[in-house]
Amino acid sequence: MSFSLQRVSVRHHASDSLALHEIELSLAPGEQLALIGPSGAGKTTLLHTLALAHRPAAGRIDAFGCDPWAIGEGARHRLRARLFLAPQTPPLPPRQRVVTAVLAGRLPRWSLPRALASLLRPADPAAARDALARFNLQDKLWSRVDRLSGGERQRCSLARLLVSDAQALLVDEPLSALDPALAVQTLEVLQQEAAARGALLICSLHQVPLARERFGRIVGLRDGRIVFDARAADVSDDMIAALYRDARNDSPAPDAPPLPAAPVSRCF
Amino acid sequence: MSFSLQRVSVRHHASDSLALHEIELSLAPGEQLALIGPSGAGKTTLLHTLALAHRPAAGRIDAFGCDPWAIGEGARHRLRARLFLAPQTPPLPPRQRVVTAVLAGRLPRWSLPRALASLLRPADPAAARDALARFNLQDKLWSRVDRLSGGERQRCSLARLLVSDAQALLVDEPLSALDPALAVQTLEVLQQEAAARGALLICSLHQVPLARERFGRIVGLRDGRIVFDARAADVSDDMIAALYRDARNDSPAPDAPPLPAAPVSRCF
Amino acid sequence: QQVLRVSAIPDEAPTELQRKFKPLGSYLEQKLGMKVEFMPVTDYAASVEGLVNNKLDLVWFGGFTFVQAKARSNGRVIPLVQREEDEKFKSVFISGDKAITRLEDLKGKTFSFGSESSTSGHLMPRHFLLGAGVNPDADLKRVAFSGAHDATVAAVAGGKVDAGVLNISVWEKLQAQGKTGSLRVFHTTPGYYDYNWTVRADMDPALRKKISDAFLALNPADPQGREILELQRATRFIPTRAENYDSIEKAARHAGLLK
Amino acid sequence: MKQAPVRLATLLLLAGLLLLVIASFASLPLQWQALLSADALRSATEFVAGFAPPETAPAFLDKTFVALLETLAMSALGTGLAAIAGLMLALPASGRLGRSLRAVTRILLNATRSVPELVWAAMLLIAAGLGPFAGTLALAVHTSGVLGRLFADALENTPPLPEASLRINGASALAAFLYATLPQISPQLLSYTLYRWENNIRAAAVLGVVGAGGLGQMLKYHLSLFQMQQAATVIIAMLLLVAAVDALSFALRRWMMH
Amino acid sequence: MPRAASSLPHSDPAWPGRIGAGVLLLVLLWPLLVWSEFRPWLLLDAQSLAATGRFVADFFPPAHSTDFLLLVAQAAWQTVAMATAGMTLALVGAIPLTLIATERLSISRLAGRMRWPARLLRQLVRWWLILLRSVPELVWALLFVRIAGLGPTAGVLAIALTYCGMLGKVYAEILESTDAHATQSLLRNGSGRLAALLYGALPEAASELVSYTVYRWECAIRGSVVMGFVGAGGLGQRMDESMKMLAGSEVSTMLIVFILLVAAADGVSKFLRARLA
Ligand SMILES: Nc1ncnc2c1ncn2[C@@H]1O[C@H](COP(=O)(O)OP(=O)(O)OP(=O)(O)O)[C@@H](O)[C@H]1O
Ligand SMILES: Nc1ncnc2c1ncn2[C@@H]1O[C@H](COP(=O)(O)OP(=O)(O)OP(=O)(O)O)[C@@H](O)[C@H]1O
Ligand SMILES: [Mg+2]
Ligand SMILES: [Mg+2]
Repeated sequence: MSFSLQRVSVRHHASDSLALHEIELSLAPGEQLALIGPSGAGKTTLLHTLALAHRPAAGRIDAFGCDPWAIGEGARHRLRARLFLAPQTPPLPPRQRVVTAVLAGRLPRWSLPRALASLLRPADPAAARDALARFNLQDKLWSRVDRLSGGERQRCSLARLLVSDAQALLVDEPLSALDPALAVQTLEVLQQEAAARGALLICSLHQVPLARERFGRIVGLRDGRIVFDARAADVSDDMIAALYRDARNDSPAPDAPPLPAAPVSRCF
Repeated sequence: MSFSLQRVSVRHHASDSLALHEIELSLAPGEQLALIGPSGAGKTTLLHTLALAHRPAAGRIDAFGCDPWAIGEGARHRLRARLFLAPQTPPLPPRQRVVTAVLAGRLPRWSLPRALASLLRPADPAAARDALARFNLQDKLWSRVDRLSGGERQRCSLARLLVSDAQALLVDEPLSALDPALAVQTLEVLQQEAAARGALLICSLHQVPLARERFGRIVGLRDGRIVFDARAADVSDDMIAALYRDARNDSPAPDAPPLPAAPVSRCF
Repeated sequence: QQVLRVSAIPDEAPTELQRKFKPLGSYLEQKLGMKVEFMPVTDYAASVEGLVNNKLDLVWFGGFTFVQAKARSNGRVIPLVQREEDEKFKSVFISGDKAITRLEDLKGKTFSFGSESSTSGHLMPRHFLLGAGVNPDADLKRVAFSGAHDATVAAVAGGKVDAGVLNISVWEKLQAQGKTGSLRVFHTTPGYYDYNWTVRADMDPALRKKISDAFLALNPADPQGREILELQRATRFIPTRAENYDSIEKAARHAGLLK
Repeated sequence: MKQAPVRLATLLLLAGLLLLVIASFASLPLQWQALLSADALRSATEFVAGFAPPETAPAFLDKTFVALLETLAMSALGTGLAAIAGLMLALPASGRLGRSLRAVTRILLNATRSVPELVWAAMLLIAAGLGPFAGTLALAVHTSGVLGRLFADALENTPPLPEASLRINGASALAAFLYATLPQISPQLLSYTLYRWENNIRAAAVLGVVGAGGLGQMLKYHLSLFQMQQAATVIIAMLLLVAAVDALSFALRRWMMH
Repeated sequence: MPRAASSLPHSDPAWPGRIGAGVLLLVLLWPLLVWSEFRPWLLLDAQSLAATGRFVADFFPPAHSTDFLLLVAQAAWQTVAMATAGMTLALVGAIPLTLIATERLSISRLAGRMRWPARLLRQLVRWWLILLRSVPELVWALLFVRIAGLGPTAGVLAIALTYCGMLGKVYAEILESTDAHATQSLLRNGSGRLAALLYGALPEAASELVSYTVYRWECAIRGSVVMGFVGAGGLGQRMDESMKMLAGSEVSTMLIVFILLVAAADGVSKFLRARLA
């Protein structure tokens, strides 16, 4: 069970420039990896590509031993059930109850009648409660999602991840709305869960210290290109500074020359 | 021009418990203040209360020398134009263009025909562009807001603040989707702008180090109560630890007694 | 130039009415020396309202609609002329069901009148049904209003209803065209006064006289007159008076259609 | 600084629509001056005054009440059936089950609602016989087409993020719809359904023609006979029914949204 | 920190309500079925199937004599013109009423309840809208015949008034169904009601509004039966006649015209929705 991208480029629907340029990435099963980079670098796009939500404009993806864009729609969709993407903005429809929103993580393995019945009467509220409890949110089990605070919403959407049984967890900025203490706790839960399942975990993060401290491997993304992909121990402060510095050509530093494509330092 | 809350309590519509308990807060003109606290503490609720979006269940607000809930609806609404609230989730309607979304900050001072005309042809794209440029986002002037990355959306909603001419800037977690370098830059822009206008600036933040470093005054909120309200220099690591520790009664520590209301340490 | 606004109750399809009116219209234009404009409607009540409120000048009314117009204008309408046939007008009850031979047999059946405002398609049949001891509102299984005489035939022939009623002149026309299929008449009502051409009482008497003279002068002997009379299914036009319709008014009050 | 260009095609279409409006007004012999005359006011007040006082004889009220129940039953059942059918048709029509199915269902929906209720009534009359059942079915068929289209458009206009994220995680199309999009648009679906129900209550012509009785037939009957006071009672009954549905719609939406 | 198996959560607080609502629905459904004489098996009866078959067979081929087509073309234009004129007037009336009736745009509701004069005004507008749309078109038609005489004026006005009531209500509900966040944020920062609507709710609601408006225009075309009542002609009147006469081939020609008009309207709606973004 492994995942790799070979020279994958991705273009957004309505855009004429590439959002990702010839990405090379190979992921071992059970690996835990942090994705960092400035705003607009393409972190979200990369995670979506891994979740098979964007069809690459070029390049090849190898997911669990097959090329998902060469097989049929049905087979690809079954493949998606083995992946879980937690988007950057919590994808919670207003007015839904927390319990339903969390249990939606079970949909890929539920039959339709089961899914329907669970809408009327939640099928497994205990599971939803347990998942929420790991984020200290069990009190909100029966609340409506639009009555949660920002951080509560974010944790609710992560609880959905816990009830799924995906083998690759792609989490987009899971900590953005959380306070520092909760951020550490939450990341711990995600990593424990991934380890317990033996699942691949990719988190995009803005908290660089946290990423360096808690992840074994760090991928730095900038302008749609991988700037570095290294063991955390090998990531230097300079690399981080270069990743974020002067991110846009017209930032305060005047007459900065166009940024040369930074060499990709691959460590394994 | 000052702002104060006297024993203000706030209850959410659909909730039966108080989200804010007897808040005492007084704000001098031109002051810059960071609001910190665990998720669900009531930061958003407090900022909304200051923006006159919640009517307090008890207590008294004094905004610019009058009680906004004692005056007429029209007068209160004129008062709101002097306040600017940037919500936690960017309030951008899908399908709108960035230029329109930013210029919406001008609405309080535009006449209706002006607003209408600007919808057809943006009235002052240069101003929108300048505001975006301060956040390095000028390239996206004519894009659609739903085609922005998470951090770009957040900056777009802050650019709206720059084109407004409010005298009190209430900003709810402005940095949550930004990378570390951009977060510092963005905060700088907000503080410069507030200083240039002589406006009050209140930011709720999860980045505690940033808050301690860049703000003169820090208010810690927890469970709807002000835990401390102190000069940044007087905020100790212990106070921070206490603010975030053990945030929910049913966190791992078993049989924790209900949290006593922490004493409010007021420093000025 | 003055315009004479003319309309007719929609007891037949408005296109048919328009076709029938065309030669009559040009004849009137020629006789009156003014423009004549025909406005077909699909609602009986609209034609009554039009005349009463000075939006129409000359309308072809049924007996019952005339009575309604008279009531609604407090008697300020005048019937000018009618066809000779309208003195002894009749309705026919038709059915395709062999078991129905008398009015009494209709009890428990479904039945279609023409329009609610029609004399020969509703008022008089209801009057005679009541006379035969059949109360349409209570004794029939279900009552529909087809809206027009030819529509009633279509409804009965199409099997929508067990039986229906319509005026004899339309029935005869359809029979002549072979459109009645296996339907048959099982009851014919006694004669009563029906259709007329009506104007408002405040119309210039000279114009009123000119109009009625024009109708009365129609002669089956000359080609133009023959064409018009044939289309109107009339042998000739004769003068009429409001009193002729008193019996209809009485029947309407009796049947509860006029208060 | 480049302005985003306004598309020529859009301008052309808008100009075309404007032209249609102008041509419509120009080609119709509309007589506005009649509306402004003093006579118009007098005539209108006279007409309205004719409705007062509404008939209140107990026997007539009983009759009206029975007709009201009949109308209520036909319209509620017809709308209910249509809402179910409409939702099922809206799923393929909003492109959730592929492009080709979208096109096919759209055509089907167009055809169903292009045929007016009256024509459906006449057809179903032959199949189901004179009576409320034919009326109910006629309402149901036509309304399915209408609701199917309105629902499909509402589905297409909903923010896609929640459903997309479930789909990306491997949920089936229908399940993702039920869990993510339905809760977002349910107030809108409810509002369309209840609003069509109001419409069907007033669908007087249809139900009268098929002999289905109800308020529609009564209204036509009494208006034709210029029995304005009776008609007034019937109109008030309709008004009450519509207001009740409106209030229900308001209450349900409020309950859903807050 | 995996939690030990938690005690079972207290049961779903909404469940009793849902059961109750379900039972209530079933109880209400029964009399509805009885009153409407709901007997679907009648449809499968061989005799009615045959009769329906004959009727439908009558639709083919559609009538296509030149005279008739000319007549239909003329009637179709009349219908489109009246529908367009009626809709335009209805829009002129409905838009201001919508703005008053939309609760989402209330400034006083931003925090807590609306003030009573605002509530009263809103309630009055809602009642007025109900009145406009629940008075049957036939009654409006008769009223306007008295005022404006026979012809299109009365028909156009009847459409305009009824549709004003419908558009006002539905527009308000569409606006209220949009995500409140954007609008409220603008209102909270002190913008006026209308401006907040234009900048906050419109981008999201515009497609829905366009879609509904075009649909109503279609309805106006189909609903032109009422035009016939007042002598305004149009397809509705022709359809009514042909229907009464069971002239299937004529009906099918007109149905084809309807379908084409509706498809054209659909195309316009789709195009506008794609571009309004
Ligand atoms: N739907 C879209 N259509 C067109 N361009 C898009 C779309 N979504 C994102 N982009 C663009 O693609 C680039 C990468 O976006 P992406 O969302 O992947 O960034 P990100 O690294 O996740 O940034 P952030 O940290 O701000 O979330 C950005 O320049 C963005 O403007
Ligand atoms: N609309 C609402 N209805 C009912 N309760 C609410 C509503 N919004 C928030 N709450 C509750 O009020 C409390 C305070 O919420 P608030 O949004 O102010 O927290 P916060 O400090 O901003 O948290 P975060 O950092 O997660 O954004 C929370 O317990 C939350 O669940
Ligand atoms: Mg992102
Ligand atoms: Mg918050």
